[in-house]
Order: sequence, then structure tokens, then C-alpha cells
Amino acid sequence: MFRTVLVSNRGEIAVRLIRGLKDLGIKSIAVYSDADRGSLAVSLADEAAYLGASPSSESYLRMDKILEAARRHGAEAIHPGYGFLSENAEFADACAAAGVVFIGPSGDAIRKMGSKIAARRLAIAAGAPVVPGTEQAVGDLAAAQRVARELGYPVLIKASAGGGGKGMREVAREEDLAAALRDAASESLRAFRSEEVYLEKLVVEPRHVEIQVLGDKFGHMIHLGERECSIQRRHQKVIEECPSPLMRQNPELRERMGEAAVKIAREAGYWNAGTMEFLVDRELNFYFLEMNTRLQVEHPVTELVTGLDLVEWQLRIAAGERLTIQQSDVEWTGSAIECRIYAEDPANGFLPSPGKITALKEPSGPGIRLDSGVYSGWTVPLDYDPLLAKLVAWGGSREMAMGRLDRALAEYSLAGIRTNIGFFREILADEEFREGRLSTAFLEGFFERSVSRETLGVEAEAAAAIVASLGEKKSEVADSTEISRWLAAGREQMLR
Amino acid sequence: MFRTVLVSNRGEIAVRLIRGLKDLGIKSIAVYSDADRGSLAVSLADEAAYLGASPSSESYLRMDKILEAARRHGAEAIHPGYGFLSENAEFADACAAAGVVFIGPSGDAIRKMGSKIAARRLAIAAGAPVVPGTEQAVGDLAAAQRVARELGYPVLIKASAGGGGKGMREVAREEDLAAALRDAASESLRAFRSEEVYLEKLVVEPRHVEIQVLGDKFGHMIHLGERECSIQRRHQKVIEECPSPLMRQNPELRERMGEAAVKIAREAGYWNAGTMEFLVDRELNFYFLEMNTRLQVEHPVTELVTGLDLVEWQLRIAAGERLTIQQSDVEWTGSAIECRIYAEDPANGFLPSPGKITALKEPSGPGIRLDSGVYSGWTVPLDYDPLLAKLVAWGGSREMAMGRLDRALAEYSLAGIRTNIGFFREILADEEFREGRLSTAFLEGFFERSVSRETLGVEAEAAAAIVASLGEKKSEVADSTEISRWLAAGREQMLR
Amino acid sequence: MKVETRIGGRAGNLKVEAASFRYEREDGAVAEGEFSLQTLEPGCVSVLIGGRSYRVTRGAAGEMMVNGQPVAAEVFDPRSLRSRKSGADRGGRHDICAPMPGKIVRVLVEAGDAVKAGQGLVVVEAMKMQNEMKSPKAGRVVEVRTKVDAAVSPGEVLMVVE
Amino acid sequence: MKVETRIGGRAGNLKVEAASFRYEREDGAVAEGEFSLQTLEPGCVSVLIGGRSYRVTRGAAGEMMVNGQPVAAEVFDPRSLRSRKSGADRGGRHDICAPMPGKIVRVLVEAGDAVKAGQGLVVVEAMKMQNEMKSPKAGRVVEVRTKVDAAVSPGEVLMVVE
Repeated sequence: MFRTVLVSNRGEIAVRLIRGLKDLGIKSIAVYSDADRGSLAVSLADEAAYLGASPSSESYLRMDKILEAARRHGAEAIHPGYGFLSENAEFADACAAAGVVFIGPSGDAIRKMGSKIAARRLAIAAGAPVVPGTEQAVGDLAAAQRVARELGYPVLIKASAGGGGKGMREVAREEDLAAALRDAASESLRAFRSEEVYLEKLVVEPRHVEIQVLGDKFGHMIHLGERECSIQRRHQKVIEECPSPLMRQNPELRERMGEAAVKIAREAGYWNAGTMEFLVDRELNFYFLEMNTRLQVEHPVTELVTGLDLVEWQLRIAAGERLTIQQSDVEWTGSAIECRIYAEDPANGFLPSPGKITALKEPSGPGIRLDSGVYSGWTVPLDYDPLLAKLVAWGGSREMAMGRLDRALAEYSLAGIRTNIGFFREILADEEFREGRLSTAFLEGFFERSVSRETLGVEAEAAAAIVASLGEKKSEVADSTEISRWLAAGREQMLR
Repeated sequence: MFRTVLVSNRGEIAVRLIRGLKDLGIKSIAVYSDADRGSLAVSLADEAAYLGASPSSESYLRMDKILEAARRHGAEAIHPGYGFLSENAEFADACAAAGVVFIGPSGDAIRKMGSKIAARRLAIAAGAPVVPGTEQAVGDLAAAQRVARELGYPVLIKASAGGGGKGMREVAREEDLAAALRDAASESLRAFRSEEVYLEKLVVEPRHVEIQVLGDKFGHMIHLGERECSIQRRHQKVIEECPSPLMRQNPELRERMGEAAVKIAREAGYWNAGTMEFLVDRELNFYFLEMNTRLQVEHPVTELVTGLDLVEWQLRIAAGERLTIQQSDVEWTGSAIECRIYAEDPANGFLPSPGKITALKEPSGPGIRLDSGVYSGWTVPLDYDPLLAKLVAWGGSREMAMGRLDRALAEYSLAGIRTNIGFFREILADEEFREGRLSTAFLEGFFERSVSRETLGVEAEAAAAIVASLGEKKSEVADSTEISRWLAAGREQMLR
Repeated sequence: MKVETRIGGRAGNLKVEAASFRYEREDGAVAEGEFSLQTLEPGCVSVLIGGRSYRVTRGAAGEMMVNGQPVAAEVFDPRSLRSRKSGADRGGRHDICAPMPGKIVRVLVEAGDAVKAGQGLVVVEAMKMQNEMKSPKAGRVVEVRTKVDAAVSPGEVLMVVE
Repeated sequence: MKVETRIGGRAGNLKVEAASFRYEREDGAVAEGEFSLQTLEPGCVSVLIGGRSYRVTRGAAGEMMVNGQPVAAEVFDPRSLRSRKSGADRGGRHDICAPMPGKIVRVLVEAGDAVKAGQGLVVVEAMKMQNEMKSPKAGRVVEVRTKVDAAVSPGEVLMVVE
């Protein structure tokens, strides 16, 4: 096993990886930009290397600086996390050339699977069903218009190198195509350094279900079941769970999708952890969408339900160990649901809300796992993703997982910036969600259903008013002094 | 199921119980003394009732006030937690008389098993082996001396109504007997309102292994395996784990002890959750010691390894539901280890360290469960137990559980009062602990072995010195200003 | 003490005397009684009203969280009742304001350009999310106050459309 | 800036200039180089030295935690070097001090009593734990400054034995 590993990422995933390294007694090296000097990852790592200015193009995307840091700190391997350089074949190759192990698949496998277009071809070769669409990057607007007409609207524009909804646009009418293409290409360029986009037929109200695969360098490959990620906003996952509520009525579906995923991965000569994304329509047909050739944001739900540590296996496999788990060893126990806690404002179109966290009390207790990258006093930079933390609840049943998640969300207090914490509690109260009737159109329907959202009770409003009247915008010192005065005044008369 | 439940306890267990109630959608009622108005439990509960002054005799031991609060808040049941009134048969009877369900066994069963002397007799009747000792409370000093001579020194004095090491004293020589009896009786009186103590032969260097049982009101009773609680200081458990390292080499021992435990519980007509404590000697003989007729502090290790929620089952059973789990359904997966985080000073004889917590960053992440009753700004009262929180790590193997626990301990920063957090990291580094060679004498040996404890490295000392030089005892404002000044001065010259 | 309140978008008023309060909302709903306050952490207060427990945290500016639920909460002295800003629409002039802290990545029009309702004017990016500001009406761009790569604060006027 | 230090019970000194430092311990061990500081939360600072990361938290008085490990840490200006208190033993008089905040539950001797070394004098209780203070030597109780039920602070003198 490795003795020293560098984590070429930031935020909650850097913290999760550093924790995973510490759990195995491996020395952890963090990297940081100017904005991240005070990050939780830097303070938890054994060592930390400065990369450059805050924009990721000057720091987390700089292969040269990352490899130099690995050399200087004696790292034998680099874990890229997700995003940034994690699906960059060139970086995997550069690591190999520098004699550092890239913790992930080979550069070749990334090339085969990392481009959505190449992956489609490979899936077809492996006999897996795919969504109708272009096999190559669209050229100019005229070409795109031609393809879109053939597929029939609505169509979906996707970044070839992309993931996580970036560089993705739904287009319902031809007149919106030009603007959508421009935005998608520009977003893709910024996020993935590639303008290449392609078109796909839009499957209406599908479920988004993905399969986790894990394979070693000796050709042994298994799947760890599904994650249902249907609840998305602008193609960005918001809630993920395992098992998918679909599998309760259709237990054989997991097996069929798992087999398809393993076949595609084998076809690509893939090793390490990877995820096959599928759409599932109402008739339970599934279509291969794309592969993520890295650890997923939502990997904890799989870890909680299978009891396996995906990061541990990524490290072991990268170090050349054999995957000692057989497909029949894998069991799925209970139910896990994850909420992505974002710095965004649900009351204002979910716009980003970077800034300083002035108070924070994180939830904990039975069945709760929190992978957080923030702390009280941390200034959430505007240069990166708005993901603050992942709150995951496990329970013996889906009902228990929902109960624990709601309790943990109610305990989660975070002040200074806006987040979607309260929004999740509304989703958890939604009948459709509770019944597991999910699709990628879930949130649209939810926003319509919840027009007349229940407000707080009048007494809870009074509690807020009382606290607000203690001095809005006053310093904390004034605040607590004023409370003391009130308390002193009130104590004698207090009915007890 | 109940709609409203009152929790007649405080601290971390009140928080754990309130969370458990919320998970099931049950309204939770906290109770509080003067010292606990600002407690985490009160702020998390749906409702809260004031009991009285801080001493527990004025608050958490006041049956009348607790029952009155239950009536006023419409609670259908009371969960007593551990300690306080949890093993008080009179309270269980008073609840029944008031038409409120006591969440635990019947008053009769508490009477049968709650007194250690009665429990011994019952265990003997059930065919379980017991440690040689008196069957009745010792009277005066002369009687105690006579019994001790018969058993042969060393002997152990124990409170009949006791638990958790309170009112317990080891006596190696006759000349120490008088003082030990006096202290044990007085401690017992304060803690349990009973001076009754008895004597037992001291089994040398045994393991302390307990079995969790769970039974419904219809006579169905199962066990959930063992917890090894050998690591104790002054008969107070410090670290608990499941499985016991003993069971790896002796898997049939769990079955034999589990059967014995279930037999004793059946003999007592017991229902709800309970724990049979055993001593296990080097030849793997086990002796029944006593029963705890309530939820244990260390129940989370069993929850993590079995996937069952003990509080949920306590509630269901108390509400008259059937225990639907069969013995053959129970599986033990992976390994869980718990550390009891106490407000005490390991560098100063582990003396209590109450006071205000001025800064707190609690650990989290993969495999970590934290049941905490504190927050940053909370003043730990000197009126109650020093238990602040329970940190529990689960891993696929004992090694992984240890790795995660050590990582979580390293992340745990708590300022303002002293705790045993650092002490646990030293234990985790100890070869005997890592090998699972445990006994109740473990800590004595550990203190001898670790005389020359490794200090921090010189560079880590320098880091502490640099921060200390920023102004010891200065206000936080001065502190961060000074840092800014230094930072500004240092930034240009910094080697990166 | 008496203050005007606006909680969750609805007006009301709050009277506090020693440990008693009376809160009345514009729709006539009333809560009143004794209360008990206890500061937990800075910015986080436990309020007990009639034995019911409310954990109130100061969230972002003008916002409270009550038991994890965010709610807009403002109070003002009745003698100095603030009027709400409505700078966005002043006699046909529309200020196009930055909706969030961020950076300008594209300016799509120039001063003097004629624009249609819904036409893109400027693209702001924060946290990898691009937000295209659209014209609220057909008209003409009379002023452009920003440029590519500028850092902007929420509410900052980027352009004016007339 | 130069200060005397006492870290983990060992004396030493620390020199800091801009972002450079030199720390030398009495046993000759030295650490030196560039450092970078960053306040995280109040009372918690991230220190980087040669790329190695130390999270330093101010613990209880006179104590720091470095990456979760507590260590006694004091610094003093060399010009006003404090001498350590040694009030416990002054010419045969021993002060019996409260070891922790707590309450007196039993006073076992009276002024004037003769006591043996190791004999119990007074019992302090905090957090349900009773602590019997024992006489450090054979002698006589010359003063009893406390009584049953008194609340005591750590270091407070409870009796004097001579």
C-alpha cells in the first residue's frame, strides 16, 4: 500500500479523501489555492502544498504544479477526487510519466469512457441500450439544427467532456438552440477546457439510476448496485439514494442493470471505481447514458448500504492489490439517502450564495454521516462549486432513513450565507417523494404542488420576531448582553 | 405507537432519545433543571418542562415533578434513559399508577434484577455461573470483615442498587476495609439513595463482557450479542466494543453467553432492552455479575454492528408491539468501538473538569457516529456526570474501526475545559490494545507501559509556541488582528 | 417595547414586557404568553413559549432559522418605518442589478443598442454557475456600468435599460 | 520578537521575525524555517511549517491542542520571567488545596487534630466523583478554612497541615 498520497482537489471531497487516507495510516498531502489556505482540508491534512491563485485554471487544473507538489512531498500516488482533473486522460498519462500512480482508471480507459460519444459506441458494442442521439460532436449551428430536427424536439445538449450538469441544456424549440449551444459550449470550456458538445433525444420524465462498478487490474469486476439520482435541478443532482425505490418492486432490475454496467466496463478495459449512468423509462427500459470514470459525489449512499469503503478500495486497487470481494459477497442492507447541501438561495432562484459562515452547528447522532468541507468562520469562495457538505442518513428502512434525515436537517443551523437546508425538509414532507414516485421531472412538479407552502406557525413566527427584536445587525456582544438584561428582568416573573 | 414521549434525563442520552423520537415522528418532551436550561436537549426537543434546582435530588430524581410534567405535556410514556430513575422500581410503579407507560421492564422485573443480590439468586436459579460472594447486604464492619476473610482478599465492595462503578471499591487488605465501606456506602447513598452494599470475591484480570437482550411483552426474547467493556478506570467504562476480540478466536462463546443471558432474563419475566454483565476469566469461564435493567451508555456499538435501533425497539415494545426479529435474523457486521468523552483531566489524576466550552469542532465523516450533549458555548455543570459525548467508529474490520476512531479523535477540538480525548489516542497506539489483549486491569498496565509517553515532535511544539506567543489570555479579537498583521508581514517573504 | 414586524413576508407587530409578549399578524393571528430566552452559541437562541421549544438562529441578513426552517424576519421601530426600496423601476428606467456576488463573464450589448424583452444583456458567473441577465422589456440600453472580468456585489447596478 | 517557552514541561525559546521562526528546546532540539498562519475559528489556528500542517487549538488555560494532542504551552517575556508558584510547601506548612471545582461533602478532621501521613482530611465532590484529600505528612491540622457544602474553586486552600 502507498505511504504518501496527494489529494488534488478541494472542499468536502478533499476532506473525505484525507480522512480515508488517515483511516489507513497513509500520509495525506492537501493542495490549496489562495482562497483555500484556511480550508478544512488544509488543516486536517498531514502536509499541504500551495498551487496558485484562486481561479481553478491557476491552481486545481494546473497539472504541472500538482505533479511538482507530489514530487516535493514524496507522494507515490495522486487521488483526483471528482471534477477538476479527475476525468482528464492527459493528467492520468502525465502522472504515469512522472512515476506517480493516478488513483483511477488508465488514461486509455478514460479516453474510451470519458468522452460521452466514445462511451456510447462502446456501450453499443457491449450490447447495452443507449438513448438515440449524435455519435459525434456537433459542428456549427446549422449542423446542430439538422440533427435536432432528425431526433425531434425536445433535445438535450451535453458537453462531451462534462458531468454534473455543466455544459448541459434542454432545448424545446429550435429558436432557443443557438443561445443554448453558445452557453453550453462556453460553460464546458470553463469547466472542462473543451468546447465540444453533442445532441441527444430527451427521454421525458425518466428516472436517473446509476450503477457503481469496481474492478481491479487483474480483470475482476463487480457492481455495487444502484443509486437513484432522479431528483435534479438544472441537471445537477440534489438528492441521491440507495436502494432505488424502483428496486423494491423490481428486484431483478438491479441485477440486469448491474450486469450491463459490468459488461460495458469490461469492454473498456476499465479498472478502479466507476459509475454507469442510465435513464430508466416508465416501462423499466434502461438506456446507458454515460460513464463517470471517477469517484462520484454521492458515493456515501453506496458505502452506507454495502458497508464497503469505496476510497479504501480505490487505493488498494491503484496500489495493485486484488479486489477480494466477489459479486455474491455484496449485500445491500437498509436504505441511505443523501442531500447535497449547497450555498444557494432557494427563495431567489437558487442563485449561488458564497460568503462567510458566521455560525454553524452540524447535525450528528444515530444513522447520520456528514461529509462536510466547511466550519464556522470559513468564507465560502465564489470561485468554485457551491457544494458545502453532504448529509447522508442510513436507516433499516427507507422510512427510517427519511425520519433521520429530516431530524438531522432540522438540527443543521448555518448562518451567514443561504443554503438549501430548509428546501430539503419540504421535499421530505412531499407525498410523491415519500412514496418514492421519482423522475428527473420531480422538482418541476414539486414546485407546482408546493406553491402554497406551509409557513411556520404563528408562535414560531413570534419566537423569530422576539429574537429579531433583540437587535438586528447588532454585534453579538450587544446581542447577548441584551438577552441577559431581558433574562434578569424576566426570571422572577417567569411561570414555570 | 406513542404520539408524545417525555425523556426524564439530561446530557447526551437525552439528546440521543429526543433524536430517536423525532426519527419516528413522535413528539419529544425534555425536562430540565436550572443548570440545564441552555442544554442541547432542551433546544432540540419539541417541548421542555422545568423541574427544579440543579442538584439531581431537586430535579432529575423528583418523580412527582416528572409525572406532573408528563401530565401537563400530554406524554403517554416516559423514557428514563440510564442513571437517575431508570432502574427505580418505585418510579416504574408510579408511572403505571399515573397511567403513563414506563419505557423499560415492569417494576417487578426491576425489583428482581435491579438488586444485585436478588439478580445473583435468579441467575443461579437459571443455571448461570456467578462470582463467589455474599448473597445479602453486609451489615456492620465486623460482619464485612468476616465475609471478606471467608472469600479471601482481594474483595470487591459493590452498591446493591448501583452501576457504573459508583459505590464500588476494591479492597486488597483488611486494614483498608473500613474506609472503603464508608466511602462506598456514602457514594451509593448520594447516587442511588440506598446505603446497601455487598461483598464479592475479586476475579483477577478478567474481561468484562456484557450481553444485550431484547424481549417483548409476549415472551419472545433474543440477544444481540456482546459488548467488550474491559477498559475501565475506577470501574467506570472508558472504551467499549463489539465484537469482543475474544469472539474472533472463540465464536461459540457468543452463543453460550447469549443463551445464558436469555435464560436469566426469561427467569425474571423481563421485557424491553436489558444487559447482562459477565466476567470472563483467562480460561473463558464466564460469571454472571449483574443485570442493567435499562438502556446502556454503550448501546451504539451494538446498533452499528447489528443495524438495529435499540431505542426504536424499546419504544415499540413499550407500546405493546411484538418483537418481530428472530434470533437467527441477527447478524453482526464489521466492528464498532466507542470512546466515552469525559470532562476530566488525564494529566491530573482524571479529576473532573467542569466549565465552559469556549470552542468546539466535532468530528464527522465515514464510519463516525457522535452522540454528543454539548456545543460551543455550553457550560458543563458540576452537578452531574462528566460524560460529554460518545464517539463511536464503525469499520469493516477492527483495524478499520481503530483507524477511523483515531482520525476522528485527532479532528476533535474542544477548548475551555480538559477532556480525555488525547488519552484515547494514546490507548489506540498501544500494542496490547491493537492486539485486542484486554482485561479490566488493562489501564493499570497501560499506565506503567506508557511512562515515557512520546511527546509531540519539536516542530509541532514550535507550532504551539508560535500560537501561544500570539498572546496568551488575550481576547480573540486581539488574537486574530495580530495574526493578520503577521500574515501581512509574512506573505511576501513566504516560501511557497 | 413595541416593534413592527415582517415575518415570512407578512406584516405584524410585537409587544414585549419583561417575560411576556404579544405578537399579532396582519391576518389577525395572535400568539401571546410568557417566554424564556437562553443564548446557546452566538447567534443561536433557545426560546421557550408555553413549554414549547424553538431554536432560533440568525441566518443570512434579514433571515432567521427556526428549528432549521428559514424565514425572512425583520423588525423596525414604528416611528422610523422603513420604506422598501424599489429602485428597479423609476419612470421607465430599469436598473439591471447583479443577483449574486460574482464575476462578469460576458457583456452582450453596448450602450445605445436596442433590445427586445427577454434578450440577454450580460452574463454573471459565481461558483461555476452562469446567470444570463435578461432585459425586462423592449427598449434601449442607456448605460453599461460594468465590463468583462469585473467582480460584482449583489444589487450592484450593471446596466440601465429604458 | 523573542520569548521564553515551556512546552510539554520543557523550557525553550522562540524567535519570530516576519514569517521566519527559530524554536530551541533546552535539550538542544531545534526547529526553524518559514511558517504560514491562518485563523480558522476563534481559538483555532492552522500553522504550516515547511509544508507540514498543524492545527493548533487553545485548550484549557495554559494548554494547546496540536492535531488533537493536548500539550501544556506557556510563553513569557524573558524580561519578566515568572517564577512558578510553590505555595504547597512553605517551611513545613502544607496547604491542602481543592484539586478541582466542586463541593465539600465531608470534613474529616478539626483544627488541632494530629494526623498521619496519608490520612483522609476532607472529601471534595464534583460530577458525582468524590475525591478524598489526604495528608502529605504526619503532623497537625493548624487551620480548617472550609466546611461541608461549601463550593470550592481549584487551587483554593481548604486546610493547612504543619
